[in-house]
Amino acid sequence: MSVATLLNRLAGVLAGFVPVLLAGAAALAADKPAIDHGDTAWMLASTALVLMMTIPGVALFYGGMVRKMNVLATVMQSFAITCLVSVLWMVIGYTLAFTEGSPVIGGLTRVFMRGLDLTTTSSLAPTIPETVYAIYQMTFAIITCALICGAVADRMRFSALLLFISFWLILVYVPIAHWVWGGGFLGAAGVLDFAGGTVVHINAGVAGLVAALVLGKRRGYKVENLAPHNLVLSVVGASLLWVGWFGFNAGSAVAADGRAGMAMAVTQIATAAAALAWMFSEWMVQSKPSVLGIISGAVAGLVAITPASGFVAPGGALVIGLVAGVLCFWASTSLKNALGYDDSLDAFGVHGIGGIVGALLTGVFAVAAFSVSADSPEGTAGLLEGNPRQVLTQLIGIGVTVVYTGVVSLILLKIVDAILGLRVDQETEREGLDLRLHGETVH
Amino acid sequence: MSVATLLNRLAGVLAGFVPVLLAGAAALAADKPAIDHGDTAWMLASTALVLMMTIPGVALFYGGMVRKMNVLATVMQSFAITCLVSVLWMVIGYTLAFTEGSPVIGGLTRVFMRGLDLTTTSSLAPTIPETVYAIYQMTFAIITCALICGAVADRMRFSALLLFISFWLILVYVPIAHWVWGGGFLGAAGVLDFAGGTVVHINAGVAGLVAALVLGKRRGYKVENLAPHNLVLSVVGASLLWVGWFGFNAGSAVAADGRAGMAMAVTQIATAAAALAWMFSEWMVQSKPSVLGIISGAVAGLVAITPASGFVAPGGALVIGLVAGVLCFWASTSLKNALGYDDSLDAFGVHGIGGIVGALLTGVFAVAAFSVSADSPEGTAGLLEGNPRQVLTQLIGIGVTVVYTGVVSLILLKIVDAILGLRVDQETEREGLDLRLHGETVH
Amino acid sequence: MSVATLLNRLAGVLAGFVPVLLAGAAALAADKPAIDHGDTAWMLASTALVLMMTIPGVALFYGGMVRKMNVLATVMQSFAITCLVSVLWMVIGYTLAFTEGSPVIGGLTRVFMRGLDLTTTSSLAPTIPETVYAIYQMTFAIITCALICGAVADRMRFSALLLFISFWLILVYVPIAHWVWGGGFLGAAGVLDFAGGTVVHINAGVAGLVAALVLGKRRGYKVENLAPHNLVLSVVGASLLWVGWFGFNAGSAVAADGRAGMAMAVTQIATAAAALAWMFSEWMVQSKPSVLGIISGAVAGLVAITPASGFVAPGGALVIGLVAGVLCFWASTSLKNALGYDDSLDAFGVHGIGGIVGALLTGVFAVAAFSVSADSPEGTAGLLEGNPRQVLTQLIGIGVTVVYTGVVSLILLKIVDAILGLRVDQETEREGLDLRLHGETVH
Amino acid sequence: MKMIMAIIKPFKLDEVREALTTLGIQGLTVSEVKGFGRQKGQTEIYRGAEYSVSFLPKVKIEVVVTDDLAESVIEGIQKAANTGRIGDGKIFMIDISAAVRIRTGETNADAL
Amino acid sequence: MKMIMAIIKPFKLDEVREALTTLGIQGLTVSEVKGFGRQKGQTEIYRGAEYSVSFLPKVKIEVVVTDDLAESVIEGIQKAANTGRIGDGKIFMIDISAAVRIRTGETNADAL
Amino acid sequence: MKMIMAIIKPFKLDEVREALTTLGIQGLTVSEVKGFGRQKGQTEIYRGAEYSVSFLPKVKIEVVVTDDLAESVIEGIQKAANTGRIGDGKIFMIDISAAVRIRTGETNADAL
Ligand SMILES: Nc1ncnc2c1ncn2[C@@H]1O[C@H](COP(=O)(O)OP(=O)(O)O)[C@@H](O)[C@H]1O
Ligand SMILES: Nc1ncnc2c1ncn2[C@@H]1O[C@H](COP(=O)(O)OP(=O)(O)O)[C@@H](O)[C@H]1O
Ligand SMILES: Nc1ncnc2c1ncn2[C@@H]1O[C@H](COP(=O)(O)OP(=O)(O)O)[C@@H](O)[C@H]1O
Repeated sequence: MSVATLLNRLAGVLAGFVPVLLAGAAALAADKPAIDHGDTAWMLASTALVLMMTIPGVALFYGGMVRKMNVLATVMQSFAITCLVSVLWMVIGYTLAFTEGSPVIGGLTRVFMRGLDLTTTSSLAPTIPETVYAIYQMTFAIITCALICGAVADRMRFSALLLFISFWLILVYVPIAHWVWGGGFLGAAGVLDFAGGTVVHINAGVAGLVAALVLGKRRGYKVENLAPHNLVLSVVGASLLWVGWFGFNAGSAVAADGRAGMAMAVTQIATAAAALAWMFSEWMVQSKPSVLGIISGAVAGLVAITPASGFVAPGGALVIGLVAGVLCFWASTSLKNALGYDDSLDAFGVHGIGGIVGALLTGVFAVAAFSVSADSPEGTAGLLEGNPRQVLTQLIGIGVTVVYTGVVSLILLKIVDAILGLRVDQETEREGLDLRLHGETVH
Repeated sequence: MSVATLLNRLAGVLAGFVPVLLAGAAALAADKPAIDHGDTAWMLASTALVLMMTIPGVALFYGGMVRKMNVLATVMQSFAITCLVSVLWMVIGYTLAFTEGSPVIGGLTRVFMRGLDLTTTSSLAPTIPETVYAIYQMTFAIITCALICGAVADRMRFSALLLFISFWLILVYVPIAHWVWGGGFLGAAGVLDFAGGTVVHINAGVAGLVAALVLGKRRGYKVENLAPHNLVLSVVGASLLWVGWFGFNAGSAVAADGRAGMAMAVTQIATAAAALAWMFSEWMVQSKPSVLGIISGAVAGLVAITPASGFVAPGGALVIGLVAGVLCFWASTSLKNALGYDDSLDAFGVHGIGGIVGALLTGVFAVAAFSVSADSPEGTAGLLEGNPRQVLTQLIGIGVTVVYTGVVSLILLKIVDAILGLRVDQETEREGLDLRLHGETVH
Repeated sequence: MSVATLLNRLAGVLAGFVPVLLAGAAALAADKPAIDHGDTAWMLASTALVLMMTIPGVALFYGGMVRKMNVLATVMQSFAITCLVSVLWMVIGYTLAFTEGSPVIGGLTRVFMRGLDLTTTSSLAPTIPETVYAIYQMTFAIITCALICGAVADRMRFSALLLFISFWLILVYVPIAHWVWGGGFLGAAGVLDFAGGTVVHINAGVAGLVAALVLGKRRGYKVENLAPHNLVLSVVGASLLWVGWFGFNAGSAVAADGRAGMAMAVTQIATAAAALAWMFSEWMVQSKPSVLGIISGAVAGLVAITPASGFVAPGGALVIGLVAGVLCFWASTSLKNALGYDDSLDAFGVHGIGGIVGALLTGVFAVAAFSVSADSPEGTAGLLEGNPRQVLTQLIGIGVTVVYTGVVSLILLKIVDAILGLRVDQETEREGLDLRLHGETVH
Repeated sequence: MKMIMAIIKPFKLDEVREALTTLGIQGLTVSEVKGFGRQKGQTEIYRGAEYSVSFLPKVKIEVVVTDDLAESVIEGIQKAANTGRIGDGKIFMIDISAAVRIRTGETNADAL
Repeated sequence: MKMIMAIIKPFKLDEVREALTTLGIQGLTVSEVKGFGRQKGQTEIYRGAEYSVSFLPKVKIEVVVTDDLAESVIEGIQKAANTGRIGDGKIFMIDISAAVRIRTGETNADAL
Repeated sequence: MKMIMAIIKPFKLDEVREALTTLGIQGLTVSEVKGFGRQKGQTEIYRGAEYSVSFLPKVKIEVVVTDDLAESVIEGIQKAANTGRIGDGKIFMIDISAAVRIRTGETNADAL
């Protein structure tokens, strides 16, 4: 080693020491981690982006796929869930999911979001205000609940939906979020879920499937024309989902750093690949590339890359996208018809299947270098980097989630059915939910 | 006090001194405050968000509520106002509102936005480029003017609207913005208005009410079916308003810091609470929860939390939201019918009333600790923290604004009526503004 | 000079030295430029904004202007191009455009975006992760391709479009982007194009014109009613284009700094001015101000300010906007009719002409102080600052682009025509592309 | 029985319906149509392409009544829909040779 | 020839079309209409303004058939469209004095 | 008087209207309809659910004329709307026993 190199290194070490010293001193001075304005800027923007995914994103994506007489009722579901979940999250959801507690559930220190001031931070997001972290996570809870509506479109009572979602948020979403992200046992077991493949998509997809089965098929299913009334709305919805998903995935880095950048890059690549995969599959099988197909494929890609973003590289993303596009196409067309359930807008076919594909392939393509941190100095490798056990770990995460959400959702649906009745009456289903439930129509 | 603690404190003080020294030195070196890239990132994004509130936000929110034959004319109003106000703001509005002048009006140093280069900052926003601050404030002027259109929908001449808005911007909006935010007498008097409850919403709401009274009722009011033609558009508009409002309220911190985070959190909570309050009120009173109701409630909540965001905590926000939801529901249904004016899309019922509710309750729930600054080392407390005078101060702010905008708007309307005529002719109102005023139709 | 001043200066110099030292040391320590979280936050947000310009921006802007039977096919074009270009960009486009190579084309180091990790940066954007830069540039490639569709609406085969765009991206867009921005010969020659007046708009506009000529006129042109079916969609599209354009222009500063702020300010001013200019021109010439007119004017202004943003001051922006509004109005109405080509949605009239106006006027209004950098310590002045040669340089940039894209687009179209046929058959054009090409309809 | 088919201005629909209700009419059917007539439309110009909008929005009412009511129905519509301005529309009378109520199978006068 | 005009509930359209197809009918024309009748609509309330929605969405079918088929067509529609609930709709029969197929110029029975 | 009711392909509307104008017709009424006929629609498939789109968009023209004009109107429409391809549509003729112009109260031939 030459003297120059040596000096260079030495200078590096010394220089490296200066900021450490300053930072250390600052930490002493303030007795808490400093808020980074760059990180905060990105997380404020991300929160806006994720909110936009539900309203108007999911509202339009779903609203365009139903018959005209149900379009207002469908967008109403997303909008009302946004409001309801926001309040419940503020009251009790956030504290149970994201404050210190047991491996099973969080604590009660933030009931009604009390105790927050302008400088509070959470240990889960040390460089941004805790207010931002709490609202950012709120938008995840919102969209998860809104996604379920796709499975029950055209036939569920509005009051029953609100009651079900209230229970479901607290009893299903909150615990699972805690298990994976809030210091719970799944996170501790090494389950990788960067932005919510398990917590959000498998969870919502399976709950939707159960709800579709409990509610039964739509009147006229396979007999009458139930074609989407205006796919332009759905295209707008899918587009805003895509755009907003940058906040979802890159925002899950909780910083405006290289990991956020990588998460955004793989999101874009997987989404595009899945959309093309669905489009070309359909083009081959059904002779025409449909608009509903390509946007469904895009959403499938977004779903599948969600757990993997932040862990995989562009090449892995390309494969994840292609696989998700083909499998979700198959699930939403062949599998659904073969099994005969009526998941109206394919909440399970896209989010359930897409989430499972993504969660598994995260275990395959994870790049250890991307998840290096103080706590985990070597990062978590996937199968391709020689760690086949990660696939197993992912399977455990999937399994626990599927069983828990499946069973509890079923129980909750039965309870709500007993209290209010889940399904609208025949006249309402025939004349449209818009007029009967909300007293309004699109003219 | 143990020696350790003592040393600890000492270290803290010393360490705290280092950045101060560096910052001081840097300030000396550059002879002006440094631009913070994190703050700038958030303010650039906020500007985009607030612009989105008007186009397409307000455009769609209002456009969906009119009859089909007037939808293009309605969205045209928002779009044209965006363009008109942008140019007038650049020419004369910004300098009169936000540069140093008297307590009544600003100066002329920034006519045509001259004198700005890449490093210029404003003393009102020292950590971001002045260009960003000027355009950010431009988007506030734009939306305030656009909101007025809700009151005059379906019957005002396009040319008259443009002329009225040109006058109104310079003679009403600009002075009030200066009074409250630009160094004028209301701000000096201690009126709290974080993001524009007074400057934007009360101002626009009252101007709208006056305009509705001067114009008179729509032809066919209470006789023909004037039902909204497509509430899906309004849902999209309300959703984008909500999303964009993060830029409006959290952006009003003019930094990506803890205050921006708190402003975002309370915005989300109050909005959701108001939407639910309106929805459940309507459900009880009119037996159905309508889509128009819940989105109106959300906007009412956004309006009411606007002056309070940055001053209140989550608990206060919840109450503000609930109160605003109920009162604006009452104002837009019962009060309007009782008084008999035809404020077509409830610019006054939602923005005027919501703004007054919010401005008053800011005086009740303000948390002193949130407004601590170099100029105000103790912050401003509200009634609940033992400062009943703040409510009075708020009342003064409301009173001055209501009287000023009411009187001047009336005079301006009369002048424009004399020059151009305010109202379209009968044929135009019957056959639709789209075709008659703009030569276009939605097919 | 007083002693105080002297000391002051000295302190400044010394203080200025501290960060330099630290930064230098840090650079030594890390051996690469540091990622700035503020800049990264803004570029992540900008990428989302530019993606939103295409989906749903351009999709809706164009979708609202066609007949109802073609609306799905039109939005499908934007969506499918987004997916296709994303994958091709990841595979080969990015590396050829933006990595080091010759003055004519880039290298192959980033094929399949390989070699990126969480800390990689590009020399073209040293303060943000290279992943972000690559995806940000991807969104530019996407929208450029999507803009071309305006010229061929209502009559091009979907398969032919996909094939043509695949070729065109690699053989036309990628080289031109490299020439101007990626280290190629046009950038080296001093051509100013801040955000893509040449690379994006002239390029797409001319390619569109060529495609319109090769395809021939729409059936029923000038005979049947080809009026836009729903301009509300187009207003939403134009609005989202405007909002997203902040990411396009201010994002092209690749930093959240004063230059980004200035770029945003001039964008807003020029856009508003152009919209008003088109509106008033039309009002005078055709007696009514149309919605299609004002939104077209806004887009014309956005296009024209694109190359100039980052180089010109507010005053220059106002003039650029006014000129672009009038000239694009003339091109899209009189010129098109005089020459008799059928550029369905005026891709050339708005983007081609607007881009040329903007590129030229950049050479007139460029303020040298805004482009000062380490490489160019004096910046680049325009004609008004006494540098008439810059106008010539701009002309060269325009000329090279027009000729290259014109010739290669023509060749590619002929090749695709030979392989697949460019135009749909008569029945498809009569009954609508939605049903025939995609098997779907808007009900 | 007669079917009275009336083409009227859209904003007159509610008034006409009320007029018919006072005559004892219990049912009618309405469609949105476009009318071409003496009343001239505007010209729509989109980016230099002119389309004369020869078609204006109208509403078509179809109401089937017994022969004895036909006269007064026509009169009622004519009065209620009249504004005295060009484009007010037309009323036509058509013979109906049978009528059935789907719900009950009742026929002719009973079906109305 | 007769034109059978039926006003039915929208969701019955597919069933009616199939019923007519089994009768050998090769063509018919459908429009979206709004019906006012014994079946009462809901009240829509928008921000305190009440609009009684007296008009409900219906579908109108027009099918021209030779005289001999008219009876069975009416019967077919009545059966297929019947739900037994109020608002099921009506069927009317109108004389047609000529018919032409545009493509070929064939007339009357040949044109159907 | 006769009502000529024609079902045509949508893009033929302008040509037909011009043809009628040259015959001196001063008014007509147009509706958007969906047609079921020999011309077969496409199949729409949405996520595995197939809907055969048996209904194609058509335009219905209703024009009331005096008896002497009826023949030439039918002929005019038939020529203008003809493309020679399947799905061109039909023309039907119906007797009209009375006509009123709402604006003036004029009746029958004067009302047209
Ligand atoms: N001969 C006709 N056949 C069918 N509809 C007609 C006829 N003439 C007019 N109409 C309808 O009546 C409407 C009004 O007719 P128009 O000539 O404009 O005014 P007016 O009713 O005052 O004479 C037209 O828009 C058209 O819908
Ligand atoms: N006299 C009539 N003329 C034309 N259409 C009618 C008439 N009466 C009823 N209709 C149509 O039939 C529909 C159903 O009629 P309604 O009285 O509601 O129930 P029902 O068919 O069970 O008696 C109405 O909505 C309307 O469209
Ligand atoms: N018997 C009928 N009654 C009413 N409308 C009919 C009838 N037959 C056909 N039509 C209308 O005419 C249109 C064209 O008919 P079709 O059989 O497809 O082709 P063509 O007119 O060439 O024979 C149909 O879409 C339908 O709207």
